[in-house]
Amino acid sequence: MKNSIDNIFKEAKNQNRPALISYTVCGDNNKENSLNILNSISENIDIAEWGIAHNCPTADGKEIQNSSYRALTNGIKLKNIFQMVKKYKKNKFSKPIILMGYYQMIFNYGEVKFIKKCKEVGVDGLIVVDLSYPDNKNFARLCKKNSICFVQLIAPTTSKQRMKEILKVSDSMVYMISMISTTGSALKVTTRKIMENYKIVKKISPYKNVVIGFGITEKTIGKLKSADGLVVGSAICKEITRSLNNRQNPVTNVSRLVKNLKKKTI
Amino acid sequence: MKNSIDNIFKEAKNQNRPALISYTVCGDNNKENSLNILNSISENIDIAEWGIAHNCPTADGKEIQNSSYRALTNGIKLKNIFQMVKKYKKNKFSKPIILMGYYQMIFNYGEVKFIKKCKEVGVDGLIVVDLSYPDNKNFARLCKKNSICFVQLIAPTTSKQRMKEILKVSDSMVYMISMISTTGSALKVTTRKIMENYKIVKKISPYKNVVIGFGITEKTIGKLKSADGLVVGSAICKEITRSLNNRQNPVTNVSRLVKNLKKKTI
Amino acid sequence: MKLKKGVNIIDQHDKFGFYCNGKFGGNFVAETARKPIEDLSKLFEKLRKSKKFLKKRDFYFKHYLGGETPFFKLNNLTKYLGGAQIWCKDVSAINGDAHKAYHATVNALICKESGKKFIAGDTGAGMFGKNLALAAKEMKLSAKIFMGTKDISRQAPNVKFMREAGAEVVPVDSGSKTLVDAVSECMRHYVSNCDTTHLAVGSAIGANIFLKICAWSTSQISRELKRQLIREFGEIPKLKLINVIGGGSSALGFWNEFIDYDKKHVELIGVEAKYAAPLATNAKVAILHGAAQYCLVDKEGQIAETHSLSAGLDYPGSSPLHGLLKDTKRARYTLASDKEALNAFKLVSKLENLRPSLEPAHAWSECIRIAPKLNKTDVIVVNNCGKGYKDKKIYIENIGYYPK
Amino acid sequence: MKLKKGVNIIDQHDKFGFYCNGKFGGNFVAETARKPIEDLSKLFEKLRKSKKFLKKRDFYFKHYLGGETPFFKLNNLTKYLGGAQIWCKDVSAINGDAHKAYHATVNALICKESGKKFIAGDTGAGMFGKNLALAAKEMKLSAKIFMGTKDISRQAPNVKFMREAGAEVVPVDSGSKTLVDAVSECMRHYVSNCDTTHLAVGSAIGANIFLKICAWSTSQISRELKRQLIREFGEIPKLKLINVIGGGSSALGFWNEFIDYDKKHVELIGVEAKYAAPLATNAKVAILHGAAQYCLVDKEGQIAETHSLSAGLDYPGSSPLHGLLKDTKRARYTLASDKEALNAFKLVSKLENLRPSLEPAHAWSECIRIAPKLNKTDVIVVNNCGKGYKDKKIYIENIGYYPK
Ligand SMILES: Cc1ncc(COP(=O)(O)O)c(C=O)c1O
Ligand SMILES: Cc1ncc(COP(=O)(O)O)c(C=O)c1O
Repeated sequence: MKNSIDNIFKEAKNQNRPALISYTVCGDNNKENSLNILNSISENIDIAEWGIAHNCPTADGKEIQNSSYRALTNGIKLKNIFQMVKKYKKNKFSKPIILMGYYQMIFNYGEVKFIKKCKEVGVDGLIVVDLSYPDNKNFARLCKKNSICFVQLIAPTTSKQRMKEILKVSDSMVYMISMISTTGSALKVTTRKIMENYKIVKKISPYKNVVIGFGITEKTIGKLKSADGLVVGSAICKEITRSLNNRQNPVTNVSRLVKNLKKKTI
Repeated sequence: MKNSIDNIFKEAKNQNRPALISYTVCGDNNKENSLNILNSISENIDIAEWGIAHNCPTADGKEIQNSSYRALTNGIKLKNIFQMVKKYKKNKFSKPIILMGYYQMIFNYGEVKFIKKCKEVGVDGLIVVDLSYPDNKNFARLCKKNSICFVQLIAPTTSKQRMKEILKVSDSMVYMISMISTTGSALKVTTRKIMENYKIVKKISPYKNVVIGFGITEKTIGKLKSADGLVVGSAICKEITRSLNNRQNPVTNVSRLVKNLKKKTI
Repeated sequence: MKLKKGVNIIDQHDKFGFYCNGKFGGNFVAETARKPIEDLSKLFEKLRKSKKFLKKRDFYFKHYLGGETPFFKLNNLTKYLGGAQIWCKDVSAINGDAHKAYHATVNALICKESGKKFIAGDTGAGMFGKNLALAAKEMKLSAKIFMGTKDISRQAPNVKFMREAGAEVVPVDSGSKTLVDAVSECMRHYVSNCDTTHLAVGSAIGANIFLKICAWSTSQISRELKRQLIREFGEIPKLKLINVIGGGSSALGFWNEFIDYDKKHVELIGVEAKYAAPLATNAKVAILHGAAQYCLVDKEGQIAETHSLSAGLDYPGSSPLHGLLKDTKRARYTLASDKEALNAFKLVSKLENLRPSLEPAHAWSECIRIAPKLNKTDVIVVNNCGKGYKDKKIYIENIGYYPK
Repeated sequence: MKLKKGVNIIDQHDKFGFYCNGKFGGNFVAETARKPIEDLSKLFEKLRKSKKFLKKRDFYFKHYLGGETPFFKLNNLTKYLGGAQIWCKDVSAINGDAHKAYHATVNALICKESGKKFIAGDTGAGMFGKNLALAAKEMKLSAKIFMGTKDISRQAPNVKFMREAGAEVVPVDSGSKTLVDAVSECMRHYVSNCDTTHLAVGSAIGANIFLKICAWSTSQISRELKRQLIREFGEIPKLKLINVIGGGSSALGFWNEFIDYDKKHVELIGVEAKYAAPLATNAKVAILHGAAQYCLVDKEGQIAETHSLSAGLDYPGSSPLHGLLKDTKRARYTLASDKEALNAFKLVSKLENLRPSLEPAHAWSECIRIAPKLNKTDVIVVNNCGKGYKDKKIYIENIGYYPK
């Protein structure tokens, strides 16, 4: 598949730049705008992560909490998310899409039904924040069976032994958390330190696409650009909040931000 | 009509308290919540003002601008507003409802069509911020013909002569702006000064119901309670903003605020 | 599904931390927290087998918390209700005024052992927060207590205690501004600081290790009660053990030693707050705060808002262990409204020299409801797990007075 | 509807301030602003008849703004395009670099007369803001200039001028962060401070009195031009007066003296920015900033977002007077894209010693488009109403250079 996650990484690599991965919450600040945002940034990103809003997001910082809250307040439901993914995928400039959420949302919907629906609407990958190895083995298998990329996470606290185990069972894309933190706080480690961790992961699995996320902003993205991919989430969510607080158009503002992010990765 | 604006004022007078009038923007922070808010505060208010969001609200302060912006961002349209008024009026605890807006919204929709629709869905009154005397004569006549209370405004800058003219043509309810200001800034005059102005108006027209608005908060409402009615707008809109910023439920928070406001008027 | 006899209920999980064939519990936590949680599990398993640690715990329970809490019969109430004998296990007499004292003390001890200098905990009613603050002070740890702003205002006396003990009270102003948000925020703090901070979860909830530590700590109550029962009755009589359930730490401590008994012999009754009653109302199973449990959710699976006058009960979830006790029918769960709890307080405080806080008032309400229908040979024991002072203002607002 | 001959276009309104049988203009303002607006109207009507005031105005125009601006033929461009004679009324040569200088100066004079010490104005390109700041300084008034943050960043040189002249530049960060929001915010400031502050609206828009003051002030341009034409040609030749339109103040000033002429004799051509062209694209009539006018709106009647590389043109509305000129067919309106304006700048600045700002570059674009099709006897006059220095950065970004 031309537009598969794997190909996207290859393409970025050919262009000698990291894949740029956006994280926004589906339905933030409302259904219409969140789709508009995704469509408008699609020319500058390589993969889109879309958060499934949950009202008890224990691993998210303030920015993504705000986004989730707005999405929920404005009525987002799983049903809508699936519809919106489908709609997005019809856009010919659409990019691979990864849904990211807490296990409760999937559990409540039903794992099997959830994955079936994902496949049906064209979801390319899944990240489940609080379903970590080895508890996720069963779910990962289900994903594999349905050709959905299940993205495992690796944290700075993950031991090398555990890392190896995780990488062994992981799909081709792996998410490396940059620091000990919830999403969305400022980078509290140096980008050098992050790249050291990154190299450890890459040494274990040179052929996996390892993306780095948490705390990446316009300021820091340039220094991490030798990674396979970089995820920017809270910085985008924050821009939506800022726009709303100033009664500005979040679509144009986010679009401008992502353009700048892209610039700094090339 | 038992629940007419006039009767509402009579009833409040019998209870020796001012009518409490809320101002919220219809569709703030979204359609569902704004109706929920209105329903939940209805036990403590006497009249509800519902703002028609406009994206160029030149007479509104920051708080109401925020509210209008949220409502628009979340897709409010005049069509929805009429539907929501209708729905609200079906609630047996509903109060008289006054729509408030800028003339552009009415002009664009068509004056006659607008008033017809208002009557159809049960709007009790109208305030048009930027359609002042004598430019509003024609519109006021249309309202009268359709038994909709057209609320004239009087400002601290209004001369006594002009006041007399306005009061002469006005309907039974009149809105006295407390100070030279847009909506929603802090009271910059003393409550004593406001009540002096109020007495001037009442002396000219003892039988009109004169409500005071702009800048009234929990802190000041008690000192104005001898007026016929008091409008609280920005303080409510601000509470919605505050709730959203803290990811709290705006419905319960506004409901609590209005309960406190009511307490302070009795 | 059947409970295993002779195995502490906290240990009846599989290797993934699940109870009841995977239905309850587990470790639904972010990757970042896996390692510190694993470390904590190892440490705890070591400590609970360490004589030295147990001795230290017992020393603190005795000298710092004041030792055994009283067990006595309520003659007036028994007479007034005219049915079962009503007894009180007055856990509120502990230094710290509630069962949370055990759990807070143990957590501080574990934190000490782990070498960490910082301890973070959530609190609803403020009982756990207060006790954690005091224990942290005692053990020279730096404490952060996460508390909803609604709870900060309705449980002000406890907040004062915490601050005076030198703890930082972190106000949580999001969502419902109550316990559920405080726990979330505290867990976020942990995810961000798990390298330096020990997490003390305030009830028998959270990922596997946290609920184990909690229930293990509070089980001191039932050890005492067992001794006291035998002292009084020469045997374990036909019992009904009534306990309020918020997260469920108090009940688990109160019941722990009696779970192996037949339910006809020792009946376990949990009382939830009416609008925060996942166990009594057959709520769905949901993942909340790291574990699968009975939990109030909406159709979409979002965690529902709850209401209780009692800050300690205003929580949508419940301990996975209570899920297990419910599914195995070992305990039964019921509920009491704010009104019923207030009425129970009125009656109990009128007839007896007891001033239960709002939480145990729920248990008293159930006691008052069932006692008249029972026989004199039936023994009801209510866990009076919290002192009323913290709710003085709420009582005055709602019933007009607070007895001396 | 017909225009009245012999009556200044600004005075062709009814007693409610409407033009064109109530279709354009009016006073859609909050009650609070009625009285100060009425006071201002009275003051203005008095002043415009006062010889003393007119003398003062003329004095300032001559000595403070530098007197008559040049009028000359562009021989190279005329030759290059090979059609009509192309002449330039170089308003940008004024002290203040744009026609806004007249309007700002008059407003400051009126403010002075009114006894108010504070003056507030909006600005898009910063030309009005800069001139108002300078005039306020000259007349010892305290000035607040409202400007969108997008404009603050793209028109930085003018912001520097304003600040150096001692004005407070109030950044407006809401909505599109451009002129439309700056005007709204400035009007809000006026509603809140109308007892102490004079409002200077930056173009021929707003409630009746504001557009009158504006167009009255800029009409100095056409008075000069008329004299200059007669000086050059001995008569008023067959003319095409091309002017860019943002709000429309520049065009109204340029055209004022020629409106009574037959359109076959003196054709009036207004050029809007492509995506901010309510007149050229037959937009709806809407109420914006106090007056009915052609304005870009969406289906719901909300004011639409516009786009133009030129901050001075990035505005959804248009002067009610242009509505009148359009409906009576006295003027015709067309548009130019960013690209066309940039190309016009390239050509004009290459062939002539002119550096128009982005706004007049739109007028030049229309001139370049039509000149080749006309005869040598046709005279095109373009109002070169602004200097290019403020757009240096934008030109460099878009065409790669800025000529010396
Ligand atoms: C006195 C008391 N009892 C009961 C509870 C409820 O919590 P749990 O069910 O975990 O004991 C609390 C919570 O703060 C409490 O303070
Ligand atoms: C040089 C110049 N020309 C034209 C305009 C457009 O405004 P108006 O149409 O009111 O002259 C501006 C606005 O700032 C300007 O600076």
